Amino acid sequence: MPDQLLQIGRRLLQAVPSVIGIVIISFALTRALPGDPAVYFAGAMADEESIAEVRQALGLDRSLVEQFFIYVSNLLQGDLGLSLNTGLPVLEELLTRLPASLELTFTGLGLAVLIAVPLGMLAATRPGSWIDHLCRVLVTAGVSLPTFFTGLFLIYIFYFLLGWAPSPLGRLDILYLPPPHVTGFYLIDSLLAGDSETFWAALRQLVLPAFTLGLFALAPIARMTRASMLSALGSEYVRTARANGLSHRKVLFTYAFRNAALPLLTTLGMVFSFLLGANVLVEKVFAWPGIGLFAIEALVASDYAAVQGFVLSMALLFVVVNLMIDLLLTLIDPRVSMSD
Amino acid sequence: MKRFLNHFFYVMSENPVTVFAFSLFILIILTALFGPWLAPYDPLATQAANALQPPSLQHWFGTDHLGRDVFSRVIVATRLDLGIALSAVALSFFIGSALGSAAGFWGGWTDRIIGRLSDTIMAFPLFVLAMGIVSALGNSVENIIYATAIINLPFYARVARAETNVRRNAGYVMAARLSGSSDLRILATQVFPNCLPPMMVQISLNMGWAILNAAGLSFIGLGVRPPDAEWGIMVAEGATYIVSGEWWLALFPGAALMLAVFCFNLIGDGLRDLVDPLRRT
Amino acid sequence: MTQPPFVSIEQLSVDFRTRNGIVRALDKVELSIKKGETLGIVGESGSGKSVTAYTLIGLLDAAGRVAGGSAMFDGMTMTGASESQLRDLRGREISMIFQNPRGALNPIRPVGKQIEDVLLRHARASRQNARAKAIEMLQQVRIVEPEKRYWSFPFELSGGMCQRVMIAIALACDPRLLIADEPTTGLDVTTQKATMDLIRDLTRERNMAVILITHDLGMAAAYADRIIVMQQGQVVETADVKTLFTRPAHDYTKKLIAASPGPYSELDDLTAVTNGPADAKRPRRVSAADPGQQAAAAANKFLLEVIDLVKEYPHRQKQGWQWPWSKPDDADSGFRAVDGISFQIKRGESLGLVGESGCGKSTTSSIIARLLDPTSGDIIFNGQNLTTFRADQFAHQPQRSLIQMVFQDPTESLNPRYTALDAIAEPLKRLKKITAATEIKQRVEKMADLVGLPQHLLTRFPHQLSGGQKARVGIARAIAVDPLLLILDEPTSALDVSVQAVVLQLLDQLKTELGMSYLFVSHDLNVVRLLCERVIVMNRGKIVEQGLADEVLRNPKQEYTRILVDSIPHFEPDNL
Amino acid sequence: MQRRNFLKTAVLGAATLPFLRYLPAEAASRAGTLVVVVGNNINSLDLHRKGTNRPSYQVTVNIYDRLVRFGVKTTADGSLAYDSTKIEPEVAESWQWSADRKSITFKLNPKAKFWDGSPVTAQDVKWSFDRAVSLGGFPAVQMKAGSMTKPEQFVVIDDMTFRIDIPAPSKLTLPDLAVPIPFIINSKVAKANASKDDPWATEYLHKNPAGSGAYKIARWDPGQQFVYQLNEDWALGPKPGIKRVIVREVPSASTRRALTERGDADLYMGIPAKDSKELAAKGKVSISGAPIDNCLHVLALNLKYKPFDNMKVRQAIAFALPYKEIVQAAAYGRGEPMYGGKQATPADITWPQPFPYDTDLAKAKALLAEAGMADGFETTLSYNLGLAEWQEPTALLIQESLGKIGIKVTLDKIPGANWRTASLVEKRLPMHMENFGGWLNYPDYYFFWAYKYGHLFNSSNYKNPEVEALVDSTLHMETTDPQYAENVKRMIAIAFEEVPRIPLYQPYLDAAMQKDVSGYASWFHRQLDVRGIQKA
Repeated sequence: MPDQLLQIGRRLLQAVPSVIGIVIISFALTRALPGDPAVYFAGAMADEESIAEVRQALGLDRSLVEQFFIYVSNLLQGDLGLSLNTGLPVLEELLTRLPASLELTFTGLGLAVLIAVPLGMLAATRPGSWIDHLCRVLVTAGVSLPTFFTGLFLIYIFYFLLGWAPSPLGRLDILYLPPPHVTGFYLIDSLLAGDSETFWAALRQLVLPAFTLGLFALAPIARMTRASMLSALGSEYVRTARANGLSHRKVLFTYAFRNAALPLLTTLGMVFSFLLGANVLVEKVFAWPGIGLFAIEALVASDYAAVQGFVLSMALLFVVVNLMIDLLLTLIDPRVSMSD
Repeated sequence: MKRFLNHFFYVMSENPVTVFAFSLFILIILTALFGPWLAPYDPLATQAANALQPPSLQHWFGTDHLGRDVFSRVIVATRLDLGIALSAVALSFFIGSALGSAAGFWGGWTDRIIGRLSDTIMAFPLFVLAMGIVSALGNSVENIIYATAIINLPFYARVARAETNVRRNAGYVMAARLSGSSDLRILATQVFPNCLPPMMVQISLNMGWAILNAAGLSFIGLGVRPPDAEWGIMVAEGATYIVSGEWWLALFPGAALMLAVFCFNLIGDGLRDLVDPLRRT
Repeated sequence: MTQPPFVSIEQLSVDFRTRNGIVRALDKVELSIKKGETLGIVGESGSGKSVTAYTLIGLLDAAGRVAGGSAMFDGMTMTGASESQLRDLRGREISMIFQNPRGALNPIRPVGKQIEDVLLRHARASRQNARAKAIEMLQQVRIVEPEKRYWSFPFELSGGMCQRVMIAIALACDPRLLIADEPTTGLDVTTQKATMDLIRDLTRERNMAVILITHDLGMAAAYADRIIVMQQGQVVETADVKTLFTRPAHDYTKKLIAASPGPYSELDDLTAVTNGPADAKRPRRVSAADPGQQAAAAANKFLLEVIDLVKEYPHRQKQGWQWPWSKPDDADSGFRAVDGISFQIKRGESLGLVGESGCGKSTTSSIIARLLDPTSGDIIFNGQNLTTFRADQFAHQPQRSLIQMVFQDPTESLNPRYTALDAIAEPLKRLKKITAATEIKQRVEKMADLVGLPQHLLTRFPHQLSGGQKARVGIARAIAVDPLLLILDEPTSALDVSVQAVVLQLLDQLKTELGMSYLFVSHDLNVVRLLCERVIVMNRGKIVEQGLADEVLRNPKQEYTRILVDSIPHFEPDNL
Repeated sequence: MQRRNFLKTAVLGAATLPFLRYLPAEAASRAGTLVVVVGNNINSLDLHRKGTNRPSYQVTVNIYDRLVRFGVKTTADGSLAYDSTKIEPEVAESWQWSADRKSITFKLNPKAKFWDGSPVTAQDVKWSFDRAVSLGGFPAVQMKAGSMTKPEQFVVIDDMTFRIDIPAPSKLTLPDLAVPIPFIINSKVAKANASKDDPWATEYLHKNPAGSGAYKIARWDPGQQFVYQLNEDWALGPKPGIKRVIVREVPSASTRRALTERGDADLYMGIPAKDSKELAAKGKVSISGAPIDNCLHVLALNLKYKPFDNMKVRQAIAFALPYKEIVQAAAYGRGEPMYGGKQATPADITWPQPFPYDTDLAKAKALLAEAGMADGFETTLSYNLGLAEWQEPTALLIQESLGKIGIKVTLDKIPGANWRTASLVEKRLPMHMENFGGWLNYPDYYFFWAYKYGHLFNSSNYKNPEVEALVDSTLHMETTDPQYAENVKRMIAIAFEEVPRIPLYQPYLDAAMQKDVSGYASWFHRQLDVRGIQKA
């Protein structure tokens, strides 16, 4: 067990260069953004003088290197700066908005896994059959649609025409209030508060955007499930299991699927990253108050601190998710020695 | 050649979906090549009096808010979209696979640096990074291509690294060393060509992504500049007209876009089988 | 014998759907087994031995189909049985063990659990006592510390241990028939013997019938009661062991017997089809016996001199963080793959290098071929110390063409994108700097003739060639640049015996014709002896014993060598 | 922000905002609640603060009071709009100009009470005005337009009397007090929350309102929504009809339209012209809107770049623009035409009024030939991504039309962040679109900003000594002055002839609302003023 702890430590250390790279890239990227935030924020009628004042106040008159070191030292103290756009500390903004994005992403991912994994398994047990082809066509169609297009069409059909879905106004309908803040996930918080009405309301709001996202994630998950199931089913240990007369269920789940789940898990990390990206568009379509929406607005306003904070937190989130997946893998797969 | 055709037909006969995808692919290529001659109207000519006409016999796909013929625009856009996808993928393929094979082949130093670099790029959600790059560099077709290429780099690097790594100690690589080939030559002639089949799938998937990526950028206002017709920007603009009932503005370019992405996504497996020498007899 | 046989297969035909149409894999196969009998099924790859077994227990893959005939097990028709009936039978009445035991075990499930799965499935244990029974099974297959091993994963066990676990799983439910499909392929000879002995002991105890599928006639002879020989989907001969070896009826059987090298067989015997067993007392032809040549060799002293060669690998990656540019710590002397060996090869001489897997023989050959840098030591080749060049620069040295190598796996050693012609032409282009296409073609064709490769095959890709043909391409490529030293790294271990025989003869013939020296690396002493005058036995990176091949094989001085020799199964008529 | 509070704030997040955690039960019913959808996000409650964006002005409009306000009139089509000619009392009960018209004295209304019950005093007014001129940036600039630059100009006479001194008489001072900027803050509350580093309590007022207005803020979830709650004690005007207003930020325009059409939103502010036209035609919701005073959408030609320094070229372009199509395809008819004027000189001082240009390609070609550019030239037309809704179709139509007279135009879409810098500050866009509107409805005020050299909205780099002189002498002149009309006519005539800015049309500000919503008025500041709105 201490060996495993050591390996976890090693894995954590391995993330360090990535994190350094991420900090540099996010800084460089945001400084390359066009537009002079000083001009933008000095206001509609500002003159040269007031622009210069703002520039100084924002520290934009210093050299890039200087700005970078100020940025890093602030970062080390947990200070992501103030969002010029909203006037609130970026960290605070991100922390209030992150649960919204995560709730959406995880629901979308969950939905996709629930649909794609059985589809992939079905396809893998009947390779080359029409079911296999149908699955492939279906999931590929899902990933071929631009998410915003899917989202808008779903709104048009299910909200505007049919009236089945609630108004696409973010996490809760206008007349509901968010449940008391515990985790920030409305579904969980409302359950904790024992408020089933709010739970259903939040769930109803989630359905369309989560489905839009999930549709996008079907293909990679189903593809990976199919491929790894195929290789597991064709493996020698499955042949052994069959030769020993183990039941179909046992062979399929305990022997084939558990092995196939390992590469699948790694894929899920990638898919999660995809979804975080696609989230930006979906949030815009569904007025979802997550960090994606925040980022688009910040980007348009060249809001350095906000864009930086967003890019940084997204990348760190990805690193953390992958780390967790790796740790999970070590728990499931005895062979993974995290040395590489 | 005859052998290749036989092989082609065998790969096709194995998989009806691939046949469909390949026919679609050919159709797209033809449209891209001959689009300007196929379009019944000038795709850029406005006719304000004739704006927002629903599909009719004159305008199969209707007209847009400036009275331009949507059908013509959809047709003509094929070339630009294919161009974006191809050049972005080509760029990331060449650079990414070169870096990846170098990392996989030599390992050590090279591997660690390239590995960290691609890890870092991969850590950013792809669309977010593309968004940042395009807004930093400005939204032109070239920059969209660069951004798409950059975000796809790590995929090629990873695949190439893994494939090279498996092969770097293969018997035929040893044999090539014994034949007096230099490392670089071995990499280029012995190792790399054999990494191609699994990369074909990546290429075709990335072609689809490239188009989707451009469309997404258009949606948040960072896409191709007007008046050029491009599917993504047409969908993005048309999307705002869906609620007001002018569905044809988004639907037709959306369908074209979907078909193209769909086709690229499906064609990968077929391409891999086609390129793989082991599948020939 | 009026009652129906325990297992009987009658007129069994099996078809496979492939890209090129339907292929008949089994053609009217007939066989039967009595209770408690061990039946050996022998044949070369593709002969249908495994298909026969798979058909019997209903494990044919989707492309295969029974086209006619039947397989009966204890009065029950297996070929028409439903999947659920078969499933009940598998593991309980009939069980199977496979080659590559590590791959055949679920990699992420403790081995004990895998035994339990079978026990529970066939109701041989309850949830309460399953673990105890599984541990008991581990004990029966003589695994030490079975309680601890219960929780081991396959990757934590050696190949031999894994095979024991496989046996434990197979025997857990006391089946009445065990099918062992090449159970020891890939294992070292010493492990092989231990495993086979274990199988024999356990099945005898339980009075089980065994089907032993193998390509190794010696193994079948040592462990089977009766042998059937298969060729291209047909049974060509069935006989008890002694009859088969002393009076083989079918030409193919004779060919097979002849081609299997025994301790006394000679190269020429391998392809000779005689009516009796190989006459071991014929005088041995001395290779490279031309006295003139020998004299020249003596004058030039040694072609190759290896002095105190050492190769170390870092023990393990250093724990903790490493900078991308940090080098492995030199002070941390790790595992010594090659531990100070010295030997010489004379001009025109063949030296065998023998040992079990991991003994360092392949590392040694790679270093001599200058594909790998040694940690220390010298390699004096043709009067020049080759260790002065780094491995990655050696490609540009003139000596490069003088040391060539033939690789173990003919498939893996040919680039799948290169035709046979391209493969053979590559060294000519690089090392001989021949650029004219016609000249290259000419020389390649000459090489093809030399190694007996029909010229029309030159345009084919590796996957379109048979194993023997690929081996010839590999040899042609190696000798195309007229090397002085040819390193043969287990050149025949992936080949069927009959092909091996031909290839060995080819190598011998080339040596005499071209006057090369060989360094022949192999795990099989019998094979080495056929081609080499002298032999070196390696164990754990050190030379254990060296001397004249016949001498070492017949009168080993060291205990290790003796075990090695004894472990090789072969037909010993005197012991029957 | 102070670092030691940092973590605490960050963890508690928006929950620390001093608003209701829960809306009272009545919020669950739609009666008395107005749901408004807007496209932009509100980023501050304090208009004086640097970085506060335009959409946030509406907060100031509704939760703070000013000394005076503009009246409301009914336009020809029955919509309500502010009346720039009528100034009404708000916190000031009455006011008196001095004889030399260099100071105004205001009597404060005793009914004006802050939310905490304390009366609005002259000290509060002074503190607020001092703040407006001291914090710099946009507030200072806007105050300057009304000749207010220094705290010394604001004099407290007694608790209820307040005086403003101006260096020279100006017609702009009083109207400038009715714009959102000079709002009155509860100075006691603000001072209590000020610090040495932050004497004007910008950190506090950024998130905490302290006013006397008709509405308080019940809840603010940045980036999502915003809830106004009626201040029952407000007595400075007719009692507002709406108890609660929920302002919801919905970034997608088509979603906003869908919400409105389906009746989930009561009011849709700033509806795009196309939607407003179509919704009006459908008749399910009512549309209210008026042309925005003193505002023009123009095509600006930058004189710094050849050949736009040539008047003939500018005129040629003015004759080559497809005005009708632009009004039709970009403004969907919701724009007053600014082309086809009959005379070359203005008949009256109406502003804006149609320019004497119309689409006439032959004339355009002739002018271009006169300028020696018969073969045309190449140029770039830039427009703002943030305003692509009307600018993009306009740009495309212009591109096509100019192509017909040989001018090859490349389009350049510039992101909003970059737009200001490029177009207004650096003034480096050769041909671009511009949409300035003056808050104070005087033609000379428009010319001051858009035609004077170096001024912010003169993105054409237009420089004409005559215009400079005219604007300087007219800006503060009373409209009753006989010279005023003369000067303004001359300015307009010069703009007609020289056309550095070619007007395309005068835009409308439209809002869509459910049939039961009434009393909506459109304002020069283009924000929602909730106070007049009723819901049946």
